[in-house]
Amino acid sequence: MTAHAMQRRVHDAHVLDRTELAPDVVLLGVHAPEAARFTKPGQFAMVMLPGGENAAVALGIYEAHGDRVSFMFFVCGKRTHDLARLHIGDRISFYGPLGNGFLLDDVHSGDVAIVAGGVGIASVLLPAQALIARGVTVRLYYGARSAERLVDAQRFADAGCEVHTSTDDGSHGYHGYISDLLASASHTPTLILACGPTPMLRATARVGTERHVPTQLSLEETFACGVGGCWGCVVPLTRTSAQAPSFPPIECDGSDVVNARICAEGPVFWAHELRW
Amino acid sequence: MTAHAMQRRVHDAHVLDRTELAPDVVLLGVHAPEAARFTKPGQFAMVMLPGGENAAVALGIYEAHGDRVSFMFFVCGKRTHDLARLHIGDRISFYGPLGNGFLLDDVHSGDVAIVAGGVGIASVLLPAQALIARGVTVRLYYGARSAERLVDAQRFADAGCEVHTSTDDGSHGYHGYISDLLASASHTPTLILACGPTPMLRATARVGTERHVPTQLSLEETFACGVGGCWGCVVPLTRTSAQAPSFPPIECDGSDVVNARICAEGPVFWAHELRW
Amino acid sequence: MSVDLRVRIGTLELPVPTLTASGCYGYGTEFEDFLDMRSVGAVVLKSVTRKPRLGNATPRLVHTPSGMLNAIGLQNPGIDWYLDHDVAKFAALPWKVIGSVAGFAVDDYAYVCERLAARPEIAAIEINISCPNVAHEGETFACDPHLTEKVVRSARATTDKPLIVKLSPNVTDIAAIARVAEAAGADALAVINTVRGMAIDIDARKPRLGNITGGLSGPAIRPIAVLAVYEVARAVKIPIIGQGGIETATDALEFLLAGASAVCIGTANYADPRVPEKIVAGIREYLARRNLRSVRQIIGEANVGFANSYQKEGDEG
Amino acid sequence: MSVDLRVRIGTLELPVPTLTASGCYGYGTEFEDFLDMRSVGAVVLKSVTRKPRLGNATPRLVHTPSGMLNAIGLQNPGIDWYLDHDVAKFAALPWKVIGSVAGFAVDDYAYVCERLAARPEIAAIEINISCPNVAHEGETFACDPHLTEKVVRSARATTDKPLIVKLSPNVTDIAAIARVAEAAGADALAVINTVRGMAIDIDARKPRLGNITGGLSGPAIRPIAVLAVYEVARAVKIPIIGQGGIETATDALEFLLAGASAVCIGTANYADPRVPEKIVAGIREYLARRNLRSVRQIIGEANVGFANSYQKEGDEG
Ligand SMILES: Cc1cc2nc3c(=O)[nH]c(=O)nc-3n(C[C@H](O)[C@H](O)[C@H](O)COP(=O)(O)OP(=O)(O)OC[C@H]3O[C@@H](n4cnc5c(N)ncnc54)[C@H](O)[C@@H]3O)c2cc1C
Ligand SMILES: Cc1cc2nc3c(=O)[nH]c(=O)nc-3n(C[C@H](O)[C@H](O)[C@H](O)COP(=O)(O)OP(=O)(O)OC[C@H]3O[C@@H](n4cnc5c(N)ncnc54)[C@H](O)[C@@H]3O)c2cc1C
Ligand SMILES: Cc1cc2nc3c(=O)[nH]c(=O)nc-3n(C[C@H](O)[C@H](O)[C@H](O)COP(=O)(O)O)c2cc1C
Ligand SMILES: Cc1cc2nc3c(=O)[nH]c(=O)nc-3n(C[C@H](O)[C@H](O)[C@H](O)COP(=O)(O)O)c2cc1C
Ligand code: FES
Ligand code: FES
Repeated sequence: MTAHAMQRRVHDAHVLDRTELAPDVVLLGVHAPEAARFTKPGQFAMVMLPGGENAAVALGIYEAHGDRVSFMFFVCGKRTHDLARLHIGDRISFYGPLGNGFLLDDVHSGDVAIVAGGVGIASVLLPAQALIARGVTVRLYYGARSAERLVDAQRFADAGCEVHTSTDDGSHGYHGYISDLLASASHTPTLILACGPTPMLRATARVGTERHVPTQLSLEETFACGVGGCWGCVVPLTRTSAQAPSFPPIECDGSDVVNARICAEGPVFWAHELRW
Repeated sequence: MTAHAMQRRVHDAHVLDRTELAPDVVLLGVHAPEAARFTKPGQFAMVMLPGGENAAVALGIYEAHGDRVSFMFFVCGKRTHDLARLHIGDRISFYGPLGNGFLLDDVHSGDVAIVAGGVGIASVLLPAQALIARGVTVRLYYGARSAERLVDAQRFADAGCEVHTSTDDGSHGYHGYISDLLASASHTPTLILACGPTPMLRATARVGTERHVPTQLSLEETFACGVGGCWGCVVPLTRTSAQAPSFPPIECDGSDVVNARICAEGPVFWAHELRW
Repeated sequence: MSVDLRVRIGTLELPVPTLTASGCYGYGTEFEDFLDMRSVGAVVLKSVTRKPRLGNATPRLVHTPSGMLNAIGLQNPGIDWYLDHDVAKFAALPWKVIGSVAGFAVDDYAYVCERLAARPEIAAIEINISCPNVAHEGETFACDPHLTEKVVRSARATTDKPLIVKLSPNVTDIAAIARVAEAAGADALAVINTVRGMAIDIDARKPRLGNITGGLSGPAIRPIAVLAVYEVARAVKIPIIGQGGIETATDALEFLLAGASAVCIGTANYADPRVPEKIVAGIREYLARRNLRSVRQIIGEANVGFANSYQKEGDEG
Repeated sequence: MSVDLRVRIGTLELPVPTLTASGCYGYGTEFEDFLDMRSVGAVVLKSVTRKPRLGNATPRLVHTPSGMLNAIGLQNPGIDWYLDHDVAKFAALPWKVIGSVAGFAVDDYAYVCERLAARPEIAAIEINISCPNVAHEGETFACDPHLTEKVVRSARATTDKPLIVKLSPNVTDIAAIARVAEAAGADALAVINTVRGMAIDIDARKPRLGNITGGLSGPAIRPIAVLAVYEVARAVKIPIIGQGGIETATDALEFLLAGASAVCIGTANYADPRVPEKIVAGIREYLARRNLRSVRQIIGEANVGFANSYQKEGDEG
């Protein structure tokens, strides 16, 4: 029995609310009291499809409060298209909460920059709220393709974040990449948390290195199981990382790194421990 | 360009109403004025699935009036399960109307028995209505597994049919098969029309033969294209039938029958011309 | 910018690279009410045999996850009747038709090929040496390099029209069979025919298909087909007509990038008869987005070891 | 009436006929929070090799219609580390585990087999001679009767534990390979491993998988797998563990009726981790509905030429 045995389970829920935040961006609130209670910031769930025949979809847990958790997703393929067809009252099951979330146990003060790109926003509301509740200053750097896709930014402002935005097309905020906006900020944070597309994460990691700011990245890769059972979602990690999976300490395939499972050892890693 | 070129087409419709007539029996009204206008009794449509990746589902056109046609279906597999997830307002496309429907051009008087088993009911409302409008007497013999599954019988009574029912479990009407009820009827009809599962159709055909009543059967087989393009849905027919497809008049594979496509040459055939 | 969608299969020029698959689309007339038929570069006709055939017992179709099994069993009126009653009608059709020939012995193929190819209504000939639905007989040709060689060589001798050989995925090494077909004179390869499969009715406790086994088609097999095209494209220089589960422009583009010069759409027509139209529109958009002027520029682009120099040569003409 | 779900694979008795597939289910602990693990007859472990392996570059997974492609590339810590750090933990697990062995040369298999089989924690050994994701090397064994014979014979010599040989569907005639494996001493056959496939990213214009090609699994391949089981069951007398796209009790029953003595569930666990539980419940219901007392009574029922007399003999014991 694993340590999280009491917290992680299959939840048979139903849809409480459904909002189209933008074309092809859906926010789905579901009734799942236990998930709401046990979710830690940065964890995700595997959301099962009504019809079966395809793997569940990995989605960050966006909100977790009272009896409700929510998922925010971008319709980009068959499975998210299928989820987008759900209506209020429809049944929906998921398993979770999964993964280790952001590594925030020791963060009780300071000044945190949260960098979110596109759908990455879905994994950073809970960390933002948790940090603010602890009295930490949170600046959100939020980039998207266009103004229309900068969904739900107001929620972060309401939560007490200082919100900085960028768009690829210049239709709102800074015209360019969000990592460039972060790089050009006069202020140096004490910690960076980031979630978004891989190029954005790499750029953010570079900013962290240059400015000597410890940086946590929530990585994305195609998932199958979401629980460490298939080894499909790996990222190369230094063997000395506390997150490195148990593996022979000798050279393997001529390499001194080890492939860690993003779903099980992550999804959040320290940028300086990645060897990607 | 085929003769029916003006009538058959792809219809991009939306769901007007959705009723669960019984557990796993759905009635879906859709907005499709042209289909409503051109559908002949006993025709069907190929209803496309929202997600693609599977063939369209052959469904009888249940009602056709004004701007609305409806489909009544039993949730029995993946595709009908998917259709059952449609809600009011959702878009739905189908192609049709297809097939030749019942052969009613010469029926202006007399006394018609319509035999429907299970989901076969979905293909016989329009013929019942058409015949009653012409002053023909219509007796409906309607069988189902249980009372609960005898859906929408009242509609036929309201339309002016004399309704006889049977259930396999005796929970309503005659306890037994509907074809047995037909066989035991004191009255001999001038024409029998039937739609339902194959064993029921065979039994109905036997009643027709014994009583010397011309009998039309609307057949079912798994469809792929629904338009005669794949030769997947055949039934052996005597070569001399007016519905026999163009084929060499010589012996083929040692047989004097020809495989007719249910979707294109049918779905309705004269029972005495089948060689099944 | 208008984009050029023409491709060549041997000497046959097609206005668009989207064909409909043999046995799936009748003569085209069955579907013409539902789409703009200019999106169909050619209709590959149902396979015809020497003698008339009733085909297999029903059920002939089973729906499976993202696909279907079929076991039609080559129902057709035989080449004599076909020439007298059907072929003449093709001349009136505004789209090109490609004949398809099946058989049970080497000289069946040669005989039917020769008679069919002689007709001006027929733009090209495909030989189906890979039908999985005729009691194992039909398939053996494409599963055996020696038989493939014999059939292709003898069919080749009967006609100068473009000769397309349709390969089976049910082999250990499809590239090896492809090389044999090329060496024996094929002008093009159709890759792939259906994958052998079966479904069982747990209540009746017997196989669902009248024929017991059938051929799996539809999106389910697309990854298998893309790989087959990718591997064959590295092995031969003649053009490939990719097929197997193509439903969207993205799917069609996967095949073109893997090395196919054209694609066939079969099962997806039953999910939505407008699929060919949507695919052509989608390919146009993709090319425009990439500022390319011809679809021929992308053939084999995702295939590093792409052997086919044919398409580019053809381009100069 | 309580129904008996026990089946035997060689001398190994399983409480239920539902196993989880190699490489898909970790050690079982990853999933135990989500279902009643008594519905898992045994966990087939991820394949282990002689030397440690980092596995393939990412992406290693692609979702496809009703299935997925994977190319993990046998990431594992190597047999030495595995024996020292992992195997001891298995003793504490309340479910049975079956070891899986992969290799690149005949004596790799024998070496790893011998060392693994010597451990009491391991209930049986499966040899994976059909992994499609290691640069073609791995697969050649199951694609070549001669190599199959050698590998199986040498693995057989190392242990008396039940030896399961996992076959590849990527062959012209799987029944022929099955016969060779049986003759070489296999106690059971696992049918099938994944089907080779590929997907292309049309924007990046290259294959989606880091390894270029991968193995297709999930419901998409079920009809292919059912047929393979059906054909193998007619060719051999040893038990078969069916797998490939099993997601519901109906699916599992298809395999049992086709001639499998047990089934593995792989990809479907990712659609719903309760699948094993649901399948066991569904099999129970099916047997009760038919008034049967044992699942062994239905094995091969839909397969007229079913050769396997094993299950029935075993029944007497
Ligand atoms: C830990 C984790 C948390 C995640 N949280 C969220 C979340 O909260 N909300 C959310 O919307 N997604 C999230 N994702 C991503 C999400 O799981 C995938 O986008 C989803 O699986 C796509 O499934 P699909 O079947 O709809 O698309 P697929 O068929 O898998 O892909 C369709 C197309 O979209 C492309 N694509 C796939 N994923 C992405 C992507 N992320 N960005 C851009 N293109 C993509 C593919 O390359 C393909 O062309 C998360 C992923 C991980 C690993
Ligand atoms: C001309 C025509 C008209 C039709 N009209 C209607 C209609 O109006 N309403 C309607 O509900 N259906 C109708 N059908 C049947 C309908 O097309 C099929 O039931 C449907 O295709 C099932 O699709 P599926 O994917 O949900 O099930 P599948 O996955 O195809 O089948 C699921 C399971 O149900 C079983 N099954 C399939 N069809 C039936 C059936 N008809 N009866 C009992 N078991 C079945 C299969 O054997 C299988 O076990 C019609 C069929 C034809 C040919
Ligand atoms: C109902 C049906 C009938 C078919 N008949 C033939 C045939 O007669 N000759 C042939 O070469 N291929 C035949 N095929 C195979 C298709 O031409 C095509 O190669 C295959 O279905 C894969 O493409 P798809 O997935 O787009 O359908 C048939 C396929 C189906 C589904
Ligand atoms: C992610 C993944 C990893 C796999 N790894 C292995 C492996 O290490 N060894 C092996 O024999 N089979 C492996 N397989 C194949 C499965 O064990 C199984 O045979 C196959 O996936 C078909 O079953 P399914 O459709 O239920 O998944 C793997 C499959 C998947 C999806
Ligand atoms: S998704 Fe399976 S190990 Fe991470
Ligand atoms: S369903 Fe295709 S011919 Fe009837």
